[in-house]
Amino acid sequence: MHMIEAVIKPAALGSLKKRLTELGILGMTALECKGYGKQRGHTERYRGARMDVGFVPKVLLKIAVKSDDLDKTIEAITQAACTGSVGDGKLFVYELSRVVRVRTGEKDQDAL
Amino acid sequence: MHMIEAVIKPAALGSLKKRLTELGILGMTALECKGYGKQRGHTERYRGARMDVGFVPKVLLKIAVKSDDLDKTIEAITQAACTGSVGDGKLFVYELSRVVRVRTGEKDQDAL
Amino acid sequence: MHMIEAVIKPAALGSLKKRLTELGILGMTALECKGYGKQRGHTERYRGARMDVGFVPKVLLKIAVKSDDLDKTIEAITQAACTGSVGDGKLFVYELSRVVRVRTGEKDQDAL
Amino acid sequence: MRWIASGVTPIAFLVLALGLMVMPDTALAQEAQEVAAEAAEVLEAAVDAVAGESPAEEAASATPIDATFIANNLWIMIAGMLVFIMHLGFATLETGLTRSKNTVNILFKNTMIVCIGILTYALVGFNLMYPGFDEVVGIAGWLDVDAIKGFITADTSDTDLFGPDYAAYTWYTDFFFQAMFAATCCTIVSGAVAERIKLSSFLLFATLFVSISYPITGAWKWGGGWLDTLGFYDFAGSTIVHSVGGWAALVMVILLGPRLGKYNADGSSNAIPGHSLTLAAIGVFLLWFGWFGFNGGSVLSADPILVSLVLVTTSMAAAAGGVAAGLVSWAAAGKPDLSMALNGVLAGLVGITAGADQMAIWESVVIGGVAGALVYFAVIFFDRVLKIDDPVGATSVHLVCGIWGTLAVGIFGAKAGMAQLGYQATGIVAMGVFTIVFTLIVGGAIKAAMGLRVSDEEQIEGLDLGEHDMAAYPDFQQTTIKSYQLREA
Amino acid sequence: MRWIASGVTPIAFLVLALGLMVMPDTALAQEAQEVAAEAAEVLEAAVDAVAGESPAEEAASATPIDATFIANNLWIMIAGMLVFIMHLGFATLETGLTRSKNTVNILFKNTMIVCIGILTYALVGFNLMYPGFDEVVGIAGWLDVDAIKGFITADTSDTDLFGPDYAAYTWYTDFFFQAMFAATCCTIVSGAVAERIKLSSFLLFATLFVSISYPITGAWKWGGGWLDTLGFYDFAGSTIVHSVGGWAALVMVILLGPRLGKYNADGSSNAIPGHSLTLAAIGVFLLWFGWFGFNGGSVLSADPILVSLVLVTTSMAAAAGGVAAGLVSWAAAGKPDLSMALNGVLAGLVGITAGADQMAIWESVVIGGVAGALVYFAVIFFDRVLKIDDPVGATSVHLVCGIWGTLAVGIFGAKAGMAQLGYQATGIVAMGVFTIVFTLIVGGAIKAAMGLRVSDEEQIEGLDLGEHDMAAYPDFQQTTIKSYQLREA
Amino acid sequence: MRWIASGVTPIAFLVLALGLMVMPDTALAQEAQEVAAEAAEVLEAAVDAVAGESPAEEAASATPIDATFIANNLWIMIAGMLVFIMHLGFATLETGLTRSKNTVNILFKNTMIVCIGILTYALVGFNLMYPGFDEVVGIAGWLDVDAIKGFITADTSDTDLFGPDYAAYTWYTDFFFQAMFAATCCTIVSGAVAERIKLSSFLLFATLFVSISYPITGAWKWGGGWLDTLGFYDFAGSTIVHSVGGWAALVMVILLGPRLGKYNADGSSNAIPGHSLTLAAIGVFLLWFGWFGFNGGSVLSADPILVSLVLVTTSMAAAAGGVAAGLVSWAAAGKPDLSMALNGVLAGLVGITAGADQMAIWESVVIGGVAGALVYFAVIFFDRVLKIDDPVGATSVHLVCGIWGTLAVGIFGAKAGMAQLGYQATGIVAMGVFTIVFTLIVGGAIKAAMGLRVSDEEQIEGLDLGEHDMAAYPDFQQTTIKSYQLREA
Ligand SMILES: Nc1ncnc2c1ncn2[C@@H]1O[C@H](COP(=O)(O)OP(=O)(O)O)[C@@H](O)[C@H]1O
Ligand SMILES: Nc1ncnc2c1ncn2[C@@H]1O[C@H](COP(=O)(O)OP(=O)(O)O)[C@@H](O)[C@H]1O
Ligand SMILES: Nc1ncnc2c1ncn2[C@@H]1O[C@H](COP(=O)(O)OP(=O)(O)O)[C@@H](O)[C@H]1O
Repeated sequence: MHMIEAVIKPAALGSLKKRLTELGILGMTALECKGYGKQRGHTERYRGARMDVGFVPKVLLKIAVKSDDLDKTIEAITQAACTGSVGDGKLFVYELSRVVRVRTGEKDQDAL
Repeated sequence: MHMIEAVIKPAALGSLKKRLTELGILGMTALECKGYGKQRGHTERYRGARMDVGFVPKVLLKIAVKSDDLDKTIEAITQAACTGSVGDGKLFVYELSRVVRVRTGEKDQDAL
Repeated sequence: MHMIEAVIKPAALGSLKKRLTELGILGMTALECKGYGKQRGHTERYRGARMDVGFVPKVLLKIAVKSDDLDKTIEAITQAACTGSVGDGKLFVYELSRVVRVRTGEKDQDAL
Repeated sequence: MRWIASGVTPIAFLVLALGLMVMPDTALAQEAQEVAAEAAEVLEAAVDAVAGESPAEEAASATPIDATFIANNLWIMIAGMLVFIMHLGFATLETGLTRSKNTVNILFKNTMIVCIGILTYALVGFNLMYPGFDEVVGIAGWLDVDAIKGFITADTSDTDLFGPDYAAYTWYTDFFFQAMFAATCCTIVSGAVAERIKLSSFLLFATLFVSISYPITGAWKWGGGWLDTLGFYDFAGSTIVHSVGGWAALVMVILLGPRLGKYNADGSSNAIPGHSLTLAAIGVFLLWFGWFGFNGGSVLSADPILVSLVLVTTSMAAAAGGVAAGLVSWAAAGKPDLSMALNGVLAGLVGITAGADQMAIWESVVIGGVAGALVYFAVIFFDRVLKIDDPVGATSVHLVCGIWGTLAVGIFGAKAGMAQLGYQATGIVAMGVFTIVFTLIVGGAIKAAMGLRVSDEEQIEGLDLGEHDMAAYPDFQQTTIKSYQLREA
Repeated sequence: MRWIASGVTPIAFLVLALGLMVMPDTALAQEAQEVAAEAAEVLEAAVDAVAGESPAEEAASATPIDATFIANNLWIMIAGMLVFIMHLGFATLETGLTRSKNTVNILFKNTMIVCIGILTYALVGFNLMYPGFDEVVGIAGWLDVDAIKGFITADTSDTDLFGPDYAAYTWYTDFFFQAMFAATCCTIVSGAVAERIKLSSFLLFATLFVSISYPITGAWKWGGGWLDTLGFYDFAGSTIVHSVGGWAALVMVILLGPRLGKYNADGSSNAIPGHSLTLAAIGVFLLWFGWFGFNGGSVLSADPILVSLVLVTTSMAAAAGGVAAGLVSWAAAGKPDLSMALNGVLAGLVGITAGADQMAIWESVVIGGVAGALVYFAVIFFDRVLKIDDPVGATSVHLVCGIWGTLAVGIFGAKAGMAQLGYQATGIVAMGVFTIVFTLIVGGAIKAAMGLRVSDEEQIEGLDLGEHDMAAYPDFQQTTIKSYQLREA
Repeated sequence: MRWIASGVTPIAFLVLALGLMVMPDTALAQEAQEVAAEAAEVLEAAVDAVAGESPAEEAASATPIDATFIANNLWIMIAGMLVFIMHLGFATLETGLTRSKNTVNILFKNTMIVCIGILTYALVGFNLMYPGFDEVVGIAGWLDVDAIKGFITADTSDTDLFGPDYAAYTWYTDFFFQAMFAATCCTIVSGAVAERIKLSSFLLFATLFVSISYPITGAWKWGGGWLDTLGFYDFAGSTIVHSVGGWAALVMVILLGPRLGKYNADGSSNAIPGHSLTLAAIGVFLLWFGWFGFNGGSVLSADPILVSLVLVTTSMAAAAGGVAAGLVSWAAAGKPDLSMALNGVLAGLVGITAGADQMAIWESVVIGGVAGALVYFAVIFFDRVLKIDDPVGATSVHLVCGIWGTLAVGIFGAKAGMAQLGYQATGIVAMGVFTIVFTLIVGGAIKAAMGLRVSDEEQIEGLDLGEHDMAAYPDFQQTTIKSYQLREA
């Protein structure tokens, strides 16, 4: 089992969710986050002062998948989230040693 | 050392925290998140329109534990967070290669 | 490749970001979180009642680095975030099995 | 005690009232048509009389009596507008002192209370409350079926209603000012029962309360009833509006029970902070502002001495209440509590309301200061000792300080004396008993018939989703990670 | 129809007006100096006359006519202040019903509209709208170049302007009240085009609209023009202000297109919830409050009967509108919709505006109730059937209910009758056509010349960053995780 | 210069004042009882005279003088209410322009300032400021110990205080209006020192400032003092209220130092955005609204010509200020800055305040426009050049534009001339020097005795937790991830 952490543009969330549903991936957890990278943050102004804000609003998606589904999920995310402009985001994948579904106590593969 | 990531219902946080304290687990990090899974999001209305909101507010808890404490911590969380209704959440566990306490520079087991 | 998750005091973010930039680490993702540990939460009052709030506002930083950069990054974070007072935070490190840059499809080391 | 008798037929009244409002039968409709035609003529005449003449001519023919009447009437109209803005004050105060997941519900309740309050007051309340005026409009008595539609279909050709022979203001102005007052009383209940009451049950109770209970107790004094005859004095309603609203709030809270999570198994109480102290503060400032009309308008003319005295005593009491509550909380808890200081301002305002025209400046300071201190202890007493879960402190502010203010008329000012104190106590008790009984019967009936509380799941999720399927602040991340634990002081 | 002819020269007018405002040539400056010197003398005299005497002396010499004039003038001034506060109401309503990423933009627009509205009304609008008054100030005709600076440099020594010979109030009071009105009309457009219009394009349109189009249609009735002669009746502006603003809003929305993400490929519509229903509710309460001045002040004197009647009919209609919209949404969708109830209150207010002084109490309830129900279906009809993306429902509230209210004058009240209904329809159509044509020409020209919409990227990021580089709420975490999907009812 | 002498005994005064307020000794209490008894009788008589007669009788016996007096008094009372609402405007403006972690603290400060301001003005300020009136109430001189409790225990049987012989309004109305004014002056300081001042130190300073310094400088002009004799003119307080408040703010900011993180090691400045521009905008609209009373009420009667002129000049200046600041920021920085436009509106209002009754319409536009442009550069100058950390721009708005407005009386309008310009400059300097010295002494003493700044840790955590243990918005996730870096323009 692997966890995919995808940092994406907020506007991509809708289409991404649709694509994953089509793929049969029916669970995910989303967090508000702010990213810093090649994409420059915006400029803000306040009472005559101009200032740079480094961080850009992003969405962090956590999607746990069976290892078999990993490749196709990654591909789906990459496609759905890609606009081709800087700041599209990154995927980070790591291995999970255990998964438990709280409600039923199901474990690992069964819990996904 | 393992990191437990638990996605739970917000209302379960209080009792969960109490249970973990009893168990001697005295550190954790909590994040607001929104989950998507078997539990359907709610319906909202606005100026005569009805719409579905897919995501449900959840809390994401991160709890780093010594590997020895892993089993009993998982059990404690599973019990404290379980209401038996859909949307109770999931636990994801992965291995940590290092832990550092910033204040003291203590490492790994000592840092937990 | 490793992912460093650092829970730090919000006030440390500015200097930390500066230090990492100097080090050539040009990407990171930041999340608002609340921590619970040795540092006691504050007391709040409301209409004559006094109550304890267990959680303290923190920032959770996720920084993916090449394994070669791991040590110096950890050191830099530890130094920049340390004030010596309780609640300075912790670093958690885990291995990443894959990294993908959405925009270009670049993989792993190239994506960092 | 013929008044109390009427308490047994509230449902009948309501059905009638709603019936009249929603579906007038043909007979009524026809009658209304006739009345309207008459009204149209009168209005036309009035319009001609005023607009038809050139302003110069009109001015030239003006007599002194007109100017005074215009000025008096103008002030009461403006006072009515100020009382109207109190509803915004209550709405923001109650919204601010409750959680963001119940905001839509509270705003809906408070918007509806104003609307329903005005409509039912036109249908029922106004004629019920001022039976003396029925004679003027030629209607036999207030229990007469006609009475309940007196205002809405009255013979507007009776010019007595619009000139100095009626009062220092017109009949319409009278209604405007009084209707805004009436709705206020209901809003007090709204805050106390917030965050767990079923919307439909609340609206039903509020409609019955504002159209029956409030006008009946009000008529005892302001309608020239037995308490007025007795010598009971309540200038602008410390008891008639505030403690009456407070009693209803108290009974409803008891019928309803506390919010989920408010009291622990061991009986200790948890604080449940409201979501915006900024909104709460805006509410208090607006209420203070509106109170200038509430008290100042209760002079019932623009009399320069009395109105300006009332504005000064009102302000002094509010200021003293705010400072007193702020200092008491600072002394008692080590740090000054904004929510208490805000309640203190309201406490001072409620306290001075009964005798705002009777007090010397320094007396208004004392009355307000005592009210401010009182509210601090009342909040804690209700919350921790009596286990009354009142999210906005309505009982402490309106009930406790309303009683204090009413009694203060017997202790301070021009009317001070043991006899007066007795009249005041009589009024407080009589209105309290009636309101308690009414609320127990009506509230209890509603509880039995349709339930008062939303489900626990709905409470957890919030009434905004449960009752309305709406979110008040969809663009802001709400915090669910909170775990307040009360540390007993 | 000489009025319509003027529609072709709007740009010329504006350039002239702006020119006058920004850079007065030396001749004008000199003339202004002279006028100012004269004005100074007059003022000095006035100051002496009033402040120079001891209050006692002054009072002693007061004649009855003065007191009436003072009271009338006082009311119209206060009414102007109340209309001013409507701008805060509009600002909070529109801000609340749109997303937090566009808040700075909306606040900036609404602040500027008030400022620009007042300035241009002084330069152009006031004299354009009340040509009849030009004679009073000795200026030949309203198309005369002098006219457009009539108010700002008028001969203030003409004491006729300040006494009962002019009106029941002074010339300054007249301007104050009318200028606040004028800006209102523009604000209606502001809400409908929110969240995607370019700031500069909007401000240009708003300036032209308030300084040319609104005064011309307004003059047809309130300036004593042909619709007034015909018998068209619009007491406080259901058509002259509201439906005119609504038509402009409708045309601009069509020229502008919907917000990104509002309509799906299959034509279905997505709801885009506003960021604070609390702000929206505050806005509606403030608008109701301000409407007391909008309607009450339109009596143009403090006449006790008429003003108090108007306050009552206004309140009854607002209350009925709120209850009706609340109940209809409850019945139609299963749960009561706060945003609809709030719109219902406004609908009732807009509906009663044309005939607030003509209706019996029960008629105002009917008019308001119908308006409240109407607005519910209008919002859905515009949104889903016509695919008009109007974030705040300005077209439903102001256009639809403005038309309803204007027609209601021919159906209910003192003027009811087929002939009157015809006059009303004529007025609605005439003003509608003029406003549509004006907006099409001017809006179309602006679209061609400088574009109306911001870029899609800017829409996604929000106009606050795009147009202003500012964030309205930097301390609060915004939610970007939302994925509303419309479920067709 | 006997006034200045009094500056050396502020502490004595305060102790006395607080002593009187908190614990009246028995002698005083007894005296008060007697006075109260008398007052009661008078009031009773007054009540009888008014309420006892039927309204008809009363109206019939009314003489012309009464109606004028009623109308005048009514306007000044309403103006006082409008000035009251300015405090809500200041509270929301200052709250909006500061961070959410300091919101409770700011709201507490601003609530207390109103309360304390009114109470101390009754005890000390009113009698200190209007020594001329002492004779009316039969008190020897303003330094007399009796004077400081003059208002609160005055002989209310002196009917001269309540009729036209006193003024165009009653003594109570006078106090009501003036007390609301006085508290305004303090609020100006509150905004400038926000986010780092110790609550107790601030409240002590504010109490001393409003009860001693403000009345003394105010008395020089409005109390009929030497500046009045000289010919200095300040209609509604550009200097007496605004620049005086601005000077105190400036000195306190210097004594206090900047907020943590405001200035970098290299001297460059960081912007620290406020948490809600919506609140800031609400504040500005409310302040504009309140200013109608601030300036309009300063006519001290309801004189139709003067009051309506003042309302127009006030609105024109505000509008011009808003447009000017908006355009200047647009031109200077490429995008229009809402926070600047809002400051521009206030700048225009402050600017016109000194001569609102002296200007022709176009002059008010010029004065307001200049003020609006001025405030843009002043904010930048104070922030970046002088390194004065003033979170809300109080010094730029109130000090700079207050001076500009005061000088403008010598440049424009009925009084323009070199001599007048000299009087204006004299007044500005005299009041400035007194206020600076007073603030240095009192502020310095407080700094030495109890400290002015909260600890750095408290500043980081926020004053809400540090001073109050409360959070203003517990349901909303605050953002701590921000790293603004100033990019010098
Ligand atoms: N090393 C990293 N560790 C964690 N998150 C990163 C890292 N690099 C980039 N990110 C995240 O990915 C987002 C996109 O990266 P960015 O460099 O801006 O765009 P792109 O990948 O298209 O060049 C960033 O906003 C940040 O949230
Ligand atoms: N594959 C997944 N990856 C990440 N998070 C998941 C995944 N599946 C479920 N979750 C999280 O767990 C929560 C509960 O899951 P859900 O399916 O709704 O309930 P249950 O587990 O009780 O059937 C979801 O709201 C989501 O946050
Ligand atoms: N076991 C843990 N798992 C996850 N997060 C932890 C754990 N222990 C501590 N933390 C995080 O680290 C933060 C700092 O820890 P704390 O014990 O308060 O201070 P310190 O490390 O300086 O003693 C906490 O607020 C929490 O967010």
